[in-house]
Amino acid sequence: MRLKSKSIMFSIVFMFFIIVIPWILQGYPLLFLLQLAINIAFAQSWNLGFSYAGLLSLGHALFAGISGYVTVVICNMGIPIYISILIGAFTSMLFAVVVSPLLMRLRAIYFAIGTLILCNAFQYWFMHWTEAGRALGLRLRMYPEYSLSNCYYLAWIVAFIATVLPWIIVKSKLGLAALSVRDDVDRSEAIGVPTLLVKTIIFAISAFIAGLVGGVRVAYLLIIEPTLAFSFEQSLWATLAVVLGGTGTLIGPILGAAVITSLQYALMNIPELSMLITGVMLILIILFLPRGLISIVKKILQPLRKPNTHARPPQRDQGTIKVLSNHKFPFSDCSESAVKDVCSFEH
Amino acid sequence: MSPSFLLQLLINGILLGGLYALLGSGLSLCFGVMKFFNILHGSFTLLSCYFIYSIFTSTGLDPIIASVILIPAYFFVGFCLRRYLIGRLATLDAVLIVGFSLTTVLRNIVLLIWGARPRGVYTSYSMLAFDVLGGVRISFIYLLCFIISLVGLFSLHLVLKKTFLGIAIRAVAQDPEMSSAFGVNPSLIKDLTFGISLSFIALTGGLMSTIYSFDPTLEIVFLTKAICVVVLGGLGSVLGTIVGGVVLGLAECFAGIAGAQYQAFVGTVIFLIIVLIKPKGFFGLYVE
Amino acid sequence: MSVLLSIEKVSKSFGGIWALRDVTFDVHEGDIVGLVGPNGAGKTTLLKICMNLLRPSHGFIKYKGLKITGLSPHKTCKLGISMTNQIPRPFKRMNCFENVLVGCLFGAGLKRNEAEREAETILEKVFLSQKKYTIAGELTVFEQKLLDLAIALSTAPKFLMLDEPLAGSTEKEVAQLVSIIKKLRDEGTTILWVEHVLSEVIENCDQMIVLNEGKKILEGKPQEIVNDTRFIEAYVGEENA
Amino acid sequence: MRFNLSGKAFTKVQAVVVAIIIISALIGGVAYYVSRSGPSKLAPDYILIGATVDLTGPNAFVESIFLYAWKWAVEKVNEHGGVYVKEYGKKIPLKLIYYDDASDVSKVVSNMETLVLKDNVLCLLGKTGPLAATATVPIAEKYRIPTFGLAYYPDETVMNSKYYWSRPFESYEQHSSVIFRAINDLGLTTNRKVAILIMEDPLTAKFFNYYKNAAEQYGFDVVYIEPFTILTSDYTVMITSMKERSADILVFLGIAPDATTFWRQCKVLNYRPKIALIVLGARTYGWIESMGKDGEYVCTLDFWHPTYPYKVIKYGATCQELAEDYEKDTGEKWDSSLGESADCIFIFADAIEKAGCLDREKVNEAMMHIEGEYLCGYLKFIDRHLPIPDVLMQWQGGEKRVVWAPPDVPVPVDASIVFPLPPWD
Repeated sequence: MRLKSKSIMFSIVFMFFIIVIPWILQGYPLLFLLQLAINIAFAQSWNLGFSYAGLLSLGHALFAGISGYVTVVICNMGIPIYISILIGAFTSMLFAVVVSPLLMRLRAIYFAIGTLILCNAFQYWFMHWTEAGRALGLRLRMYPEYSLSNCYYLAWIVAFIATVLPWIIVKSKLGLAALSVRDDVDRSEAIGVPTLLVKTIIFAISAFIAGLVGGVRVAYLLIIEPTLAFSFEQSLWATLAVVLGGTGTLIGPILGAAVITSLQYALMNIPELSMLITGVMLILIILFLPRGLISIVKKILQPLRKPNTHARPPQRDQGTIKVLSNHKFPFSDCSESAVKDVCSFEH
Repeated sequence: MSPSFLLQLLINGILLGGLYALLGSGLSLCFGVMKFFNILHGSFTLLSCYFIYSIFTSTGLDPIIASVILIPAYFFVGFCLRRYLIGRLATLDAVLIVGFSLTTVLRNIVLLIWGARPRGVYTSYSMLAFDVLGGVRISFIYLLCFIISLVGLFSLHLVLKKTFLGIAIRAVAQDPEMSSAFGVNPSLIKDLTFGISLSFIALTGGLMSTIYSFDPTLEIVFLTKAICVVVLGGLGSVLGTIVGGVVLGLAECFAGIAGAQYQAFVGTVIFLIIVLIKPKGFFGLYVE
Repeated sequence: MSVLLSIEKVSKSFGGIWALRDVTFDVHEGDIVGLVGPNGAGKTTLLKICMNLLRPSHGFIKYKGLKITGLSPHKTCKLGISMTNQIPRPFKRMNCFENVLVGCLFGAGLKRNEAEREAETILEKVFLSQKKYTIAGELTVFEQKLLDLAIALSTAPKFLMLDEPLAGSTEKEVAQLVSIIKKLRDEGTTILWVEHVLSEVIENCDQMIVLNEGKKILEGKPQEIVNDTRFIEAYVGEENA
Repeated sequence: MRFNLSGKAFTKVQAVVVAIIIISALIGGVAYYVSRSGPSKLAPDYILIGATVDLTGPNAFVESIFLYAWKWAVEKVNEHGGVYVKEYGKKIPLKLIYYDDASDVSKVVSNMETLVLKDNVLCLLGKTGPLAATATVPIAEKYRIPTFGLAYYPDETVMNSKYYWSRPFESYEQHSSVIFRAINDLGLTTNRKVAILIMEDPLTAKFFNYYKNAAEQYGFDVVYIEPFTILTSDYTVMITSMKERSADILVFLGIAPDATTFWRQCKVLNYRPKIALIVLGARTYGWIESMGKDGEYVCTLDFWHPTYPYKVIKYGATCQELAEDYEKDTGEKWDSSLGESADCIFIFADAIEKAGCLDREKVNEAMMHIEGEYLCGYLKFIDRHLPIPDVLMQWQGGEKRVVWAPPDVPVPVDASIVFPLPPWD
């Protein structure tokens, strides 16, 4: 109980700082924090799908992209940006619901490839769609509320929603069902969970958050174009942030996004080597910290926490990555889970 | 539209398809045996092109011979990579992330060593062409690549069907846990399979370097083409890979009739349809 | 007693190989029906077909007189049908309580607080109350087996299918499981018990069915069957029951 | 939020190592920021020029050449003490700050904002590609910062931006006629059939019109015109159609991998146009490297050559020197975008000197009145555009040679045009 109240206090202090910062600092720090908020929100969105329903999507940028286009079109009609972003996000959500019946037939890595290709197909389509500006994309009108601090607030509101929404869901009946689907689809189907529905709902909410991110991003960049909107790398950076931070937790994606964003900004001054160093560091972190950065936080917080067995169940996910160097079976297969996922492939 | 024109398209499509099949074979093997989506496929193919380029420009060695020399080196790299890095990761997302990070690292290494300028390998025979019946012309290099691809794929097929290693590989593909009960070490077999997969990449890179001029951005093209071939043909089947490659090659050639701008896209369209309608492709896994 | 579930000429082929051929039998309400047979006899396949996890090539299943073949598994479950797995399949990254809670909420359709109470009762029933907050993946194999049973029970089944619950258990564990099964029967649950270890089945079931190579070869009271030559033939070299 | 404490997959040492890596990265970033912020008001040590460059993405090749030329030009200016600024009464050296963006629009924008907000640069050097232009214009406008774009993008909003100078050197509208003028100068009346192939790109439609209009204006007949996608693998349909219509003049606009595949298939299918202009694809020495003798006699559209007689006298920069330095430093052959890239810096330097102060608005104003000799020619802004001489180059003997230049331009034409092309082999 004590830790819970502590983290709530911590969150309030954190939010206070976020609100106050634009009054004290201007310019560059805001830019960094804005980028951070966008990355956090996108990572949370991906985390919701992956950690809570086992949906390894590699085309997550698709939803941000669709929402981005819709936001631009709606906003250019003279509708306020905030409403446009919401409409955009709802469109993404609707789109996710529409494609779900097709995508949900695919499992694990097939789902990943399916989403990836869907995203690619959209990129190609928008590249050749004259009304969508082809490869040049669309430009957002200079809306009256446009300013760095407004974009900053908008991004943090979205980051806040992206963090709180999964939190609410996980506590709910839906969240429980989603977790069971993640662990074993067939079994949860056999004990009465409408798995297709659950997956679709989680996917749709995840798409909604991604849509909000897409809307905010376009509100700040003022331009949307196919390579940005449907970029494979964007999707992968979200994956990266989540895995780096620790899957299945709410703090993990925040940590991961913070590290990735700081890395990006810290290495800006050695442009020739920045990506190389980033890549090497990511590999090292994943090898030596297989459960993500969250495990460091846990280690640090360990002395603070008193053992209490009567409280609510502990955080349910241990992080998923394990290094199998001291695995108990000498002949063991290292990607068992992957094999099972593929073998249980549905027609 | 004359018959010879159609025949020309057909021949071009099939020859191109052979190359695509070789490109897809490494990925297919990886997927069939390890259930591992090798995101590094494109990067390694590109790297192979660059190695061949360097060997060719410094020693003048024929690119195809050079690629044969590169095969053992690639096999060793693949074996070590699987054994000491990828094999140590337990989950799909970790493998994916490490793969992605490695792709980034490799791309930057290529940029540091060779720079971003488009490169190409020019040999005495790279522009040869000859007439066959009815005004249809065949490019020597495409034909050569096609033959080498077929030889490569056929030997892979033989290895999988006839040798002990092949049987072990198929056993692991089917059921890693069971195969370990029969004295097969699945981890070792997977390391070897990844090595073989990379050997095919080395060969593909060698052939590609004689046909295309390449720059560091081509990795993603190689990867998407390979994914297309593999999913078209079914993951983890040699015959399927050949069919997938030829279908893709033919589709690209014949799409030109409808309009040149559809050519690069037709693969994706077929791919999407296949994924959505028959997710296992034309052919299933080795196990079936 | 009325017929609860009837299997009508069910056949299933996998790529040309027949796992089941024209299997027909009825399960009466309140009975424990033992389904035995050597490896590869098609027992598990039959259970999966009853659960609608697999679709039969021919034939269908009737439950309470209604044809249920073709329903989705989660709807089948809501009718009161449930099964355990040969290799325990709990939700490995959730704790025991949550494992059971899912079924109570969705399978049994209870309200949140009712479900929580029910989940605790079920855990108690399978002797797992002590492990309420343990992550399922960290349990021992036997505990996982118990949890798997608990998950099956969480959906408030009227018809429960047990897939080799005793396989690989020590005597003490067998006794524990059998006591649970007896308790369930006393509560009025109909049970279809697939088993490889014959002694316990013969002792406890009311009706027994023998499958071999996908075909039903015998049906009747356990004592009659044990003495049948065909039964012994089917088991020669397999088991010394 | 509760924390699970069963983490045992890593040792303390590993945790400490990773923590140190991350913390040092964070501290490094912050320290750099602190050390850089707050430029003093009195006589700065440097005049800062910001650039966002693609060093690891799809445009890395072109933009790394830009970067080299910019650095070279900055060095040239600094060798002469820098730019004289009247306001401070002394010469101040230039300093180039650049970040990598991998051609990702969101990175382009964040780099530019960083350059403006954190580094407080005086002016910006833009990007290649039309897309980047549309992304950069809002920033140039928002911060009122003179931005020298290297993207050719004939779009209203881009061209009319007050602060964004969209690739002032080149105009494909003007250059598209070069090949036709060169052929007309040969005094031939036959060979009027033109085939045009252009890659799918935001500007495809515009290029179509330019080439078509240019061809018609100079009395040619367009018999075949077709767009194609980047990385098309088979051109049989197109080549066969061109052969059927016996097109004499081929205009192909595509990137290097496409151009090599295309040209190879032309040979395989035995199609030999009388003359071929391959824009973009045949620009670099990679063309000859991958095509060998079969790449000979292909024409390219370039706007700078080391033999150009132009120089920037004030800073002692000549074309020859730039090309030689580039070849010496990188081990690569010279590239035609060196000239115009270096000119960007010289033009900025002159604009700053003209403005006499380090005020963005005034520098931008002074840009308008730039006039003088630069590496690309004698340049003067006409309608926000710097016309440079049109020339036609052709690969001959493994080198790119100027084979045609308009009569009023003092560019040495060092070889005569090969027309028609000799047959294959």
